[in-house]
Amino acid sequence: MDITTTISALLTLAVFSFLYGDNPVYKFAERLLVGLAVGYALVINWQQTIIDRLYTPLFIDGRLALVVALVLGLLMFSRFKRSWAWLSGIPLAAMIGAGAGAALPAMLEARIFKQLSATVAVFHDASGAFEMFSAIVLLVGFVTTLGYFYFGVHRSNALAVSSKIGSYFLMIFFGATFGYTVMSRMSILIGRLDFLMRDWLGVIG
Amino acid sequence: MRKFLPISVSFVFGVLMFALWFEDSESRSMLHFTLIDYWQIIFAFGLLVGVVSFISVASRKISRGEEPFYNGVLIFGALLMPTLAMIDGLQPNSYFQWMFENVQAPMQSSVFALLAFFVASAAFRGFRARNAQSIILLLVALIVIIGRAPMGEFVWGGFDELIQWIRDFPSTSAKRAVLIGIGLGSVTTSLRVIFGVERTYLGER
Amino acid sequence: MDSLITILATIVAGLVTFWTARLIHRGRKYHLREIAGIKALEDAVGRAAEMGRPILYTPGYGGDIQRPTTIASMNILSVVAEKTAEYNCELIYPTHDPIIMATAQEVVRESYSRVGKIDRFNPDNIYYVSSSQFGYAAGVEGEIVRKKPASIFLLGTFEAESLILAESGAAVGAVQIAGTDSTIQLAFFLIACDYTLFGEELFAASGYLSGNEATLASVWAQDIMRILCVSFVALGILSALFFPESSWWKL
Amino acid sequence: MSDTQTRRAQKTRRLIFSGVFLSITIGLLLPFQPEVTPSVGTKSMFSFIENIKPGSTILISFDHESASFPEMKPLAIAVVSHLLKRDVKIIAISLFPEGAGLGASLLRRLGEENKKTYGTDFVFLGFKPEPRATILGMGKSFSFVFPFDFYGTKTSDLPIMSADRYSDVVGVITIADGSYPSHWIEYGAAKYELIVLSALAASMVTSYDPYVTSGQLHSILGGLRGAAEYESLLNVDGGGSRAMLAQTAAHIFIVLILIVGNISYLRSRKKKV
Repeated sequence: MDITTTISALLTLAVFSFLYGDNPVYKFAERLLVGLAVGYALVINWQQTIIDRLYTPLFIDGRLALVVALVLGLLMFSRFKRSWAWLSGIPLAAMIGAGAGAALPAMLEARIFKQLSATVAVFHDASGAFEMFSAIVLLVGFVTTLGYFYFGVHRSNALAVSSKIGSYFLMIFFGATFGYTVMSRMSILIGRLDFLMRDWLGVIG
Repeated sequence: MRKFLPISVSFVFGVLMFALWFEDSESRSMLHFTLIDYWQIIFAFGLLVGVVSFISVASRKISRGEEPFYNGVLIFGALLMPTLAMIDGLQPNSYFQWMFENVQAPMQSSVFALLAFFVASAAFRGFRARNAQSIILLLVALIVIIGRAPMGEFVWGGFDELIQWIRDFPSTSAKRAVLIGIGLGSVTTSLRVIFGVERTYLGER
Repeated sequence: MDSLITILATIVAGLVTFWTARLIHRGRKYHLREIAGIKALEDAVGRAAEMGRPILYTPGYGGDIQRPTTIASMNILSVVAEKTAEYNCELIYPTHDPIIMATAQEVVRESYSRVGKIDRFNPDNIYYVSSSQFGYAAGVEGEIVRKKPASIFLLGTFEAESLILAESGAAVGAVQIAGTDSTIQLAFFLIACDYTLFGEELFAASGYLSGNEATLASVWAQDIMRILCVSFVALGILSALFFPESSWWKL
Repeated sequence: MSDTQTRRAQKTRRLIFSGVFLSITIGLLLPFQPEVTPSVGTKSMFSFIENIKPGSTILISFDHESASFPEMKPLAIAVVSHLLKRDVKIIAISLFPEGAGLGASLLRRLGEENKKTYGTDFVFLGFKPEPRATILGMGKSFSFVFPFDFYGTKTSDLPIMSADRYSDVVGVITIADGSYPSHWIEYGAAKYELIVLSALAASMVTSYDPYVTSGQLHSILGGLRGAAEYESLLNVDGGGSRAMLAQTAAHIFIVLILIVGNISYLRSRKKKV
């Protein structure tokens, strides 16, 4: 039971104390955690992006194209002065524009085309009655769930029925996801309790 | 000017990133490098802005006499990490890494572990067989929770196959429709951003 | 070949989006079907005003400003902010992303000035918590437990923190309205919140509430594109079944 | 809610919390490990790594935060030690700042245990912000996005970095607790035909199923149970296997809660009728 393990263990207990109710110990742990997390992200970002990707290439290797990045980056700080704040819209626009431009083809190819083709492929590859049945389940679920997210007013009954069936398929997906998520969350707690009992208290070996 | 400049910047960045998607993957065009540089560096500056505002909000609270101790902990945490990094860097076994591995990380996973408790209490309160939808949700969740428990095979040998089938067909069909829906949403949003119709990020509605 | 299809699809998507926008702009009505959460959204603000307790609004850990859900959430925020300004109700908005923080400050400031209450706008209430998931979760959780908001809006892209927030909200008796495209969290919101907007319902709700023409037009455009997707699959399956050699559907 | 109601709800909450705590504690204390049979996803990941030619290079991305370390660590250890035993070289990065701290120490430790040389057999490049930009940029050149490794050494000086783009590696394994694998699929696989494999938190598994059936994601190794399955294929005892009894106990408790909750709900509904 060394001092390092004890510190980690006490902090773990401080967080768990929230289960009993909000209290000063938890409040302290919470603020410390938030502060450290901000500081950690700051350090990693500073070293690995501002220094490695901007400072060194620009001021040591002389890649002048990065002057623009520096200016755009500094413009972000204009937010702190009300009358200049609009300037921070420019770097924001650059980032958002770049993201949108890259997302367009990526979404079309990876999310839409490939997923549509895969739905057809199940029918193409199906052999035997059971596989065909599964393929039909897939198709019905796919089409009715798309129908669920159709927002125009439902002028026909067919659409209303389809959206109802779609909601059942969504529930199957949510149910499966819930089950797997329970697994996941329990694993995390097991890890923490394992740490407390094995590494700290040494009651399991 | 205040709207025109950001909108044209986002148009230029958007169109360029879109076009560069189709460039041969073996090419190492300088333009692509530069755009990605700008994108990442601006983002890093954005984080700096966040940290500055984080610290100034907390210190304003202290000067107003709002919980000076806890807000002090917040600032202390945020400044501690950079200080440690300045003393002996990010090497393994540095103070910075020690603080991260033994204080920050255990607290983070302890907060995460709280979820195991919350999952249980939410399941008890909310997971009720109210109507057809919630019965489906409940049944599928039960199948997964029992079947994927490490000893689930003893209950019934067919769980593995059943769960795999649910995942591959009904659950996938719904998730696929959702994926495509989000994909379409991203496509239209990206188009609106590039062509300057979407200006929410400039504070417009 | 692949690139050609992508470019073509982009053009089609563009045409549909701008066509619907044009129709709406010319006064053509697009009727949205009813979405249960919308009414609840309006009531929740009133409830907070009556109780004299604050409203907490947070966009979740998973989003960035480009995500359609974040943008939809911003649109709804502008409506909620107008209401809180009218009712003199405190609005707290913690976020994990400094860019979202900056944007939200602009949005709320505009809303307050639209109803002539700019003097009541406090930028410190819209703040950056931490870019780390459970730093953010712990921070918001603490805020919920201590400020005991009357209503909580969880609208945006959420990850594992969703249930921590929703359970803390339930424990202080807040009315909670959730809306997200993160399908994993939907299961939890469904059982822990009072109203839940599924995926694109959030998007439609934002168009409806803000009355933003462009948003409504894209909801409509997506409806049309969904029909195109289904037609593609139908044709593809027919050709795969009757002409097994065909491969045009392999995109 | 009236006061008595609130107090009763509070009491039930605490009762449930104690139940969760007790079931897991008992599961951890009992000296017994249940056997697990490997599932489809686990076997697919295992055989992919078994079939990599020794001496090839693979990319690993630690796309998770420290919070989910208890679930990700056994997964990461199982996969990384398998790769090192098969003499596969590892270039590792992280799309999360916190993943960087974790990846760095884990890789160091496993590298030393397997007597591998840093810079030749494995390297840790660290973190860069904006996952999409990082993935797109690495498609051009790894050393462009990461001019220095995590410890500040110039990457072009390291022998392992002769692999500098996606076509030089057999694929990427993303060890993730959230939505980042979709970036690898949408930007890495779609544009650069990178093979993507994943070791995921169990909660993410169902969300990525559509990508497996469409062939965009090679395999999913999921959750602590996935780690235990992998350990059984490797014939080692690890954090996954050790947790399996506690995992079972926790699942039994949740099932009980769901049943009790629904019985009391049905009874209260009958009363009202």
